[in-house]
Amino acid sequence: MTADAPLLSVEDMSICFGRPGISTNVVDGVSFTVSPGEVVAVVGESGSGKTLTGKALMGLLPRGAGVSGGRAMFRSGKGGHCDLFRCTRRELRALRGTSISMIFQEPMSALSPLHTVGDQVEEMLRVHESISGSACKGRVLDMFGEVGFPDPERAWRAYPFELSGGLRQRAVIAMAMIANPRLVIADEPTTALDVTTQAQVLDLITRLQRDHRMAVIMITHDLGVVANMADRVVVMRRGRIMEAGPVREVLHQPGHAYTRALIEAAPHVPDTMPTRTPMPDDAIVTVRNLNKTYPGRSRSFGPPDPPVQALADFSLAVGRGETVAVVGESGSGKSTVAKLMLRAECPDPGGVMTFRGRDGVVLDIPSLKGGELDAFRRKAQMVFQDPYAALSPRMSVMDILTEPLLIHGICSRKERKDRAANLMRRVGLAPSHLGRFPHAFSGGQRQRIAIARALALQPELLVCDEPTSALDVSVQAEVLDLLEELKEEMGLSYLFISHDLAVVARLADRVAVMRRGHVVEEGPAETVFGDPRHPYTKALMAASPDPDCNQKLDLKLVAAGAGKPESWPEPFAYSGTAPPLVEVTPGHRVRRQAA
Amino acid sequence: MTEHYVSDAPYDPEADRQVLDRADLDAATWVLVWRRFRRHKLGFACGIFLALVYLALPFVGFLAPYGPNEIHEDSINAPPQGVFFTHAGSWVGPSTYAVEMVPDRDTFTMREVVDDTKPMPLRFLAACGKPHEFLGLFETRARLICPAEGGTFHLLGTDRLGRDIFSRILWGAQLSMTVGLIGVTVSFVIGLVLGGMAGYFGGWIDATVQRAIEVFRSLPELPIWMALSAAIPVNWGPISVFIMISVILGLLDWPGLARAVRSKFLALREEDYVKAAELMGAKPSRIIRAHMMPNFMSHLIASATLAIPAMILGETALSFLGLGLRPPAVSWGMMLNDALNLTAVEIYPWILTPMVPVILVVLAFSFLGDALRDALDPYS
Amino acid sequence: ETPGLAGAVAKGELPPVAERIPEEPYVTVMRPGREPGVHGGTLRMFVSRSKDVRYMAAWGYARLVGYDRNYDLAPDILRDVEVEEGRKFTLHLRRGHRWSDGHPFTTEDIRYWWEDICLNEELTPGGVPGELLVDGERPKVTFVDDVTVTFEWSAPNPEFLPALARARPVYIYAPAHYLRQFHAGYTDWHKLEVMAEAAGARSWAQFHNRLDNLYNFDNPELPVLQPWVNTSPKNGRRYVLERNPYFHRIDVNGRQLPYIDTVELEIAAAGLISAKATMGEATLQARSLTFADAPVLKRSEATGGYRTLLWRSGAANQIALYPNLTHVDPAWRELFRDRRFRRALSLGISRKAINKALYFGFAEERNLAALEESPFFDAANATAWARYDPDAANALLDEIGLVERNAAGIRLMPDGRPLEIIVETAGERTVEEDALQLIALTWHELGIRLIVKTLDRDNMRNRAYAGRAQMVVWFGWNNGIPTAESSPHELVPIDQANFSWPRWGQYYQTKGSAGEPPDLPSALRLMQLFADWSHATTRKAQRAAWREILAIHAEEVFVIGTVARAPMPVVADARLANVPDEALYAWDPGAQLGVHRMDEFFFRPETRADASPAGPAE
Amino acid sequence: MIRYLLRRTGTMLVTFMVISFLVFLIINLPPGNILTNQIAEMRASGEEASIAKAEQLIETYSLDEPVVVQYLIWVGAWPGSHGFSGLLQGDFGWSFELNRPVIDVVGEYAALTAIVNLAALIFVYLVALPLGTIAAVKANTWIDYLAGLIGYIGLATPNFLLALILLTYGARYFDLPIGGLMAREFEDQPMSWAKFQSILVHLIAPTIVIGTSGAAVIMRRLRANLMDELYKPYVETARAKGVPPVKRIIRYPLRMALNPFVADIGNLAPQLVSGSVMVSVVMSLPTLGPILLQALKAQDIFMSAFILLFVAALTLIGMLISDLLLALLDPRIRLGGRRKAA
Ligand SMILES: Nc1ncnc2c1ncn2[C@@H]1O[C@H](COP(=O)(O)OP(=O)(O)OP(=O)(O)O)[C@@H](O)[C@H]1O
Ligand SMILES: Nc1ncnc2c1ncn2[C@@H]1O[C@H](COP(=O)(O)OP(=O)(O)OP(=O)(O)O)[C@@H](O)[C@H]1O
Ligand SMILES: [Mg+2]
Ligand SMILES: [Mg+2]
Repeated sequence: MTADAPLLSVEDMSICFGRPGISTNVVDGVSFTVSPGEVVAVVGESGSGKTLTGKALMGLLPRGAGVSGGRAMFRSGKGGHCDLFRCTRRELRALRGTSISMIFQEPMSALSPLHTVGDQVEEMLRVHESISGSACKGRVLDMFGEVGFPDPERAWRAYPFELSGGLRQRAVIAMAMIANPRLVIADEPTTALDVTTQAQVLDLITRLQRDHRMAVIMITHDLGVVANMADRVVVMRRGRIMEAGPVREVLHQPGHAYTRALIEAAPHVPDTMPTRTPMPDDAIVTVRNLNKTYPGRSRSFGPPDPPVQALADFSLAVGRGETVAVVGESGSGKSTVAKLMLRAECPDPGGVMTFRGRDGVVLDIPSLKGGELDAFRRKAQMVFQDPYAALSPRMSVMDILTEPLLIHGICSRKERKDRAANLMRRVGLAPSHLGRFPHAFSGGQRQRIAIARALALQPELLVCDEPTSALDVSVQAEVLDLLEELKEEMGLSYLFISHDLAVVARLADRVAVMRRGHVVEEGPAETVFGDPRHPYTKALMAASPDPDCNQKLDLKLVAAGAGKPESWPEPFAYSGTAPPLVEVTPGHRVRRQAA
Repeated sequence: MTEHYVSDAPYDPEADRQVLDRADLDAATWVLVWRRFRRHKLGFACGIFLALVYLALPFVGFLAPYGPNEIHEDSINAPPQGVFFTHAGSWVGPSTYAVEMVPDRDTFTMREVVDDTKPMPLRFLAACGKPHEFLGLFETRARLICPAEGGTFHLLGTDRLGRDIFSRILWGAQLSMTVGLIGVTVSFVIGLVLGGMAGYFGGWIDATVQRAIEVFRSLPELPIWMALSAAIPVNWGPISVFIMISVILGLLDWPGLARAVRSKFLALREEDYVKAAELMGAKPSRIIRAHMMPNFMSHLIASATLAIPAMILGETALSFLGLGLRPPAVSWGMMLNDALNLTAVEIYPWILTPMVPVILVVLAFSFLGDALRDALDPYS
Repeated sequence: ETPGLAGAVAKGELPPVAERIPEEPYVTVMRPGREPGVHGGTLRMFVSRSKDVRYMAAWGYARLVGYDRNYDLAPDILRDVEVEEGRKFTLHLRRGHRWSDGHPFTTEDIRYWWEDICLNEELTPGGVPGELLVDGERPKVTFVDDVTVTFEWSAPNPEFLPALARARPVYIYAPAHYLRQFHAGYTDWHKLEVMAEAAGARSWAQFHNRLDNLYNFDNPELPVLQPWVNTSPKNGRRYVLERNPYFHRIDVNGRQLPYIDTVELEIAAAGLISAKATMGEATLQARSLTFADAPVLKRSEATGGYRTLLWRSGAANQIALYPNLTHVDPAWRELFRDRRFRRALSLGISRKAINKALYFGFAEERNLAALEESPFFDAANATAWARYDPDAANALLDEIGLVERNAAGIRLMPDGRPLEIIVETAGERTVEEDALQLIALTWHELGIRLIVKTLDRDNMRNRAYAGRAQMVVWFGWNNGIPTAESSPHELVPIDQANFSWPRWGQYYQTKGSAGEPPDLPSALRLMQLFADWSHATTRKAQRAAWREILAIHAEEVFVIGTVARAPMPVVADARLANVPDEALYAWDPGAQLGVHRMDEFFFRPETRADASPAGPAE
Repeated sequence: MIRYLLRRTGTMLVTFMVISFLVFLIINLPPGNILTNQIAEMRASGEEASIAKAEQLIETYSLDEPVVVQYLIWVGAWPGSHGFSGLLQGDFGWSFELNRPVIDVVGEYAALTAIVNLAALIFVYLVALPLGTIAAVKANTWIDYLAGLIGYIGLATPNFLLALILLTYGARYFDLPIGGLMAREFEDQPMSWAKFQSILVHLIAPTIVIGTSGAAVIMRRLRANLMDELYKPYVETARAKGVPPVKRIIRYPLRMALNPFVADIGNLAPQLVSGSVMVSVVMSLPTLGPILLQALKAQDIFMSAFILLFVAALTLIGMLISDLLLALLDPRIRLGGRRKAA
């Protein structure tokens, strides 16, 4: 920590949504300072006011919101101070970009779809500096190189939608950095990215921050990220600061109950996994050699896209009472597995997929019809990723919970209501909330309701497609606990889909790691986590940040595993057709060239 | 700032879990909609205005001082008649003077001759004029306002046949205000069925509907209007003609709606909660009824309120082209059509007054539509 | 010499005026109140459709024989016409008369029409016009010399001369020198086909017919005999008509007519014409102005620099109801044929109310009859059954036996149907519909319900001709000012165009192959009178026939009239002279402006600066 | 790209065929045709002689055949009385009402129609774009309400009435000319500066009348579209860059919000003809609308059929153009074959 005065000092800042009469502060009395070259992390659950804090500093508060108190003294270039909350718009505009800039959360929507990436990045320079076009371009290309674009020229010409998520985030970072600001506010720069990309982006930010000696305010709710990046931490909850201090102290000796809860909730892959019961012979779902190809999207213009092989030669068995996890990066075909298994879609012909209920009847899932399909629907249910989208906004919780029973004509009205109340209790919500509508609930509560709905028919198999990735860590932990509890109680079998190995590590009995439609490694959880063989599995594990300042990201591993299959080390590399799964130890199979 | 700050605020995860995220949103959807709608002062006022107007429609016979086609030979092209309360300095209550229109051979106009010696008090809640059917139940001569015995009361003047414009506007509202409702219903039935089928089933149905829409939209409305109007059997009564006109307006309006319905259906089908219902084993009919429709209704209501003004204007346009209603039916479009000449604009400007209700109603519907759209938007 | 043409004459492009007019020109004798004028000026008028340029063929009103200001027939283009026994007509052309392109107008032009057009089956598939047939017999046409031709029948043809004098006359001449080049009899057939093809015509005959249309007035190349010559290609937005340098009329001072150099016809929406008139953009305007426009026109007189005149409609009646005596439904036919019923209907109309509401009392309330300008005017005819007398009407209806009424107070027909008369209207005039509304009110008192049905004009006609329209509202007879020579065909059951008896008319017109023969005694009497008129060799006999026809109509009320002599505004520039202040505006006879001799109108030369009509367009 | 165009053209032709048949059917729905009507008129005025001529025309133009046959003859896929002579052979028909070839009439009026509507279009965008943008940016302020009110009143006033009022008072107080598209003395003249000026002056009233309702619609739509875009993160990004407001709004959300309007180009053609009919009738503008109205009323079938077909063709072409333009404006939409270039 340098001795010189802080670059920014926020004192007693309050933000309110000013509807006359009912304006309550959503950010209340927040104070912190940022020194040059320092990384300050702002953490806290969703809705705690992190983003608003960041936006307030940029003068970008949404309509209706306003700073209701406090000041934010920013040391401008010549040593003078100015209060960001009291600048004129013009002064603020001059500060933006050159002195303070912001990295936004969603790289796709943060970039205009109609302009090339180069154009948008360059605009930052054109707005603030009068330099020639070619000089501009030169600087942008340099910056693109610096943020790790493999081909800066191409990136310059590309439109945002032509870039992958990681590259887009790089473009956004480049935009924030290009004018050499002294303070960068990074608002959850990695939450939209999958873990391997996240690791690379975090590394990039650290590197740039060091090289350019910028101060960074890092907004996140992920303590793992904090541990890897920050010098100091500010923990927020409900618009107030709960705890603030140097990162080590806060993470390792948390003073506040909330911080402790947060740290406990943060998932991480344990060093040693408890040995779980081996897979029972009684498989509830058996899948063998399944393929699924989506026809390429036909466009209104031009030839249709080539078909997408979403799932290739997929085999998996879910034992009764077992939790099988499917992990893998975005787009690797995880959801496709879920959809096929629930007969939301039909697989390509060939392959086997059967369901065997408790009653011993074996159903061939792809060919189900009529009454059999109804029976199957009662036994297999799904929990969706986005708790906000999964509940119809026009139905009360009561309607939502009784609907499955209504559809299948089970029970009388009275019984249905009782069951709904029971379900509410079961998922930890008060039955008095039954009359309410989904929009009154928080994300975690909604996910509980969604789970309750899935349980209403007392299914045997529950497919959870990333049930927690939309929730913040503390809520996520609660939901995971709930799922675990339910499993014990009701003897459920889970197919659990996630891209986060750390989450999976808590629940799974067996794990299948997927990459581009293929399972690359599969086996009992303890073996996969304890003895990962495939470079991609290793990369995934290496990429999940731990909330522990002593275990920083191992980027080398990430880089080795996350690339294209061709770039994987032998004997895993392939191009064209994939090699087969090879059993390395009993029950543990890895996709590699046969030795 | 190297110190380690710890707040003394308490933290209890269990209490946290039960607390509602947005307590202010804790109510049934329609309550929330109603609340948001009420915040829209203008839209709300317009809603009330329209509700009152529609409620008043059945009672027009009672409210209007005269019948729609009552001809007053002696009050041709009479200007609006003033209502005054005092006469010669003394209070007489709302009264009019006797007015006679006499031809003026120099200007070729009817000249107003006012006899301002004798005030003629208006009568309220009295019986006068020709009997009218009250709610289609019985005939009565009871009216809210009656001119004095032997006097006249032309609040907005009279037209070229001496028909009371104020009364005609009221009577015209009966048709003009309902033309939109019927038209919108027709357009919605067609649009919903076709667009819904296209959106829900896709495939060749979708392709066919899409082509039909394309064809429909590449034709100017004019020939379709004319062809459809020509298809109305000429010997139909005014009410059937009126319904046909509404139907025609509806027939012309459906493609836009069908497109909206289709895309909305396509989008709704992809919603997680619809998928969830499917995975629960719900039948398509139930999915459409219980899941898609409620979420689509708001959109429909909003577009309906926005479509009605277009229909009201469409009726005036049809009247203009001579394809619309015919006397003795009365509609605002027909009244405006009567006003469509220089003489009306220059010499008898009061004949243009039906413009006012048209504009008012169109404005009211538009603002109501806007307010509804905002109120029904779950994200606002 | 006309100043406008002096330049051309000086350059030798035109012969001097003495050589341009016929050797025996038509010397106009001005009617009282008119004065000889001076040359020059432009007359601006508006019409609403592009094909309306043809009105100039009517308004110019140069006819072989035409009606004069007293609505008597008199030679015009012809120097003279001699009639023998009403069946032999000798036409004398004016020697030295020329077409508007300077080519002499001779009997060759009549021969060309007769032999090469009229008798050519391809050009005239319909054959000789009906007016030239007497009992199906064609005239014997003899070309005596350059300027003399005779038309001769074995029986009198009283329709021949009126046909030549009509607003839309039977043209028995055509510019042979111009048309020959398009005639297969004179020009190479192949060359013609090529020309026709290029013009988009399907055959040479069609091509020829298209070019040869003296009435349509839309072929600027076609030579004419009218006072003004169209110079604009057809279907422009504006037609410019220049004076015909070879026009055959001169005034008493020897000035060649017309006085006015140029007539401009501009196309404007019918609804806009009155607006344009108020701005002073029209120097003469009668068409498309209705009485409803009169107040505005009057009000803007000063700013527009014009006068508003109120002429009167020359139709026998402005709004008339035609009960269909040949309706296909026997019950209705029965009723309509009962003259008590027709009289009751007539008595049930408050003509005063109609006059007051629609014409502010400026029109005359009367039934169908000849107007004052006609020698047959008879006040008794005009007012017969024309008073408003609901009691008498009700009594008549009761007498017929229409006593039962339904709950709504509507009388029931013998077969139990309510007495609902559907009146069909073309919906082209608001006054018509307004009048019907007024009539509906008073008929309601009689226990008769009137239902208005608006149809397209052609649809309405076709329905009426088929006997399916119960009652039609239209103008009363076109000819409100019959003279002895006028054909009474409108008044007798020989023409399906009369909505009172379309099927009787058809029977006559198709010689019995369609329709039905008249069987009503009064109708048979009318037929007889028509025959008398047709074969009459004396004016007196014709007059007698006419009188009786009119009397029968007044008594029988075949057509129910409402008001006549309806006022209609005419706008004339303040400086335009010789425009009558009061006049009859009628199509036939009269040709609207035609009988008022537009060629005599002129602009007073007083050139006060402020008198010039200042439209904003300038 | 070429393949794409070929395919689109193919489907367009099929649609066009269907439309042409429908058009022909629709205008033949009312009983009778112009010639039978003319015959009725001639009967009424006692011109028996001309009737035979008209009857001959009916035969020449095969108007006595069943509609399908008439259609085929009109298209030129069936021999009429003069062999194959129809659209396919380049014979666009004859207008009985105007007595001249249809193509001449359309040719003459199409240009004027384009002028009037182009002026209206320019007016619409000149008014609607700024107003709509301001209304969106200042949503729910008095500026927004005022703009909304003006727009709605424009929308709510029946066009033809506005035309009449403007005509009357415009002529009285502002010396605006009444009706027409140019002063009469310029009618047949070649283009000159004075004529151009005259046309401009004459265009004022129609432009305002046709434009107001159009502007109102576009304004409201633009406001809605823009409000959707205005708070998108990429706009916030631009704010974070410190881009000045006006530039920011024009460069990002406005451009995005304009896409739906580009997509609407196809509908311009029918609107041009239908939308301004009444105004044109009232204001006596020499445009295709009144010609179509007149032709439809007179049942001048070849005339109306051709105009309708012409409009349909323009619409289809407009749709194609709008698709191409959209692809040009929005890089997310790509035409076949252009991928590699990007
Ligand atoms: N536009 C808005 N209108 C109303 N309330 C808002 C708005 N934006 C934010 N809020 C409220 O302000 C509070 C703080 O929001 P903020 O976006 O700062 O949270 P956050 O900590 O960034 O959450 P997340 O982790 O979900 O991004 C929340 O309770 C939220 O509901
Ligand atoms: N309906 C569909 N039509 C076409 N392609 C599809 C469809 N659904 C999925 N795909 C493609 O199939 C592949 C696998 O998709 P899937 O949804 O199973 O991935 P995922 O692993 O669940 O990803 P995420 O973590 O983002 O949810 C992807 O490339 C996707 O683009
Ligand atoms: Mg946030
Ligand atoms: Mg997924």
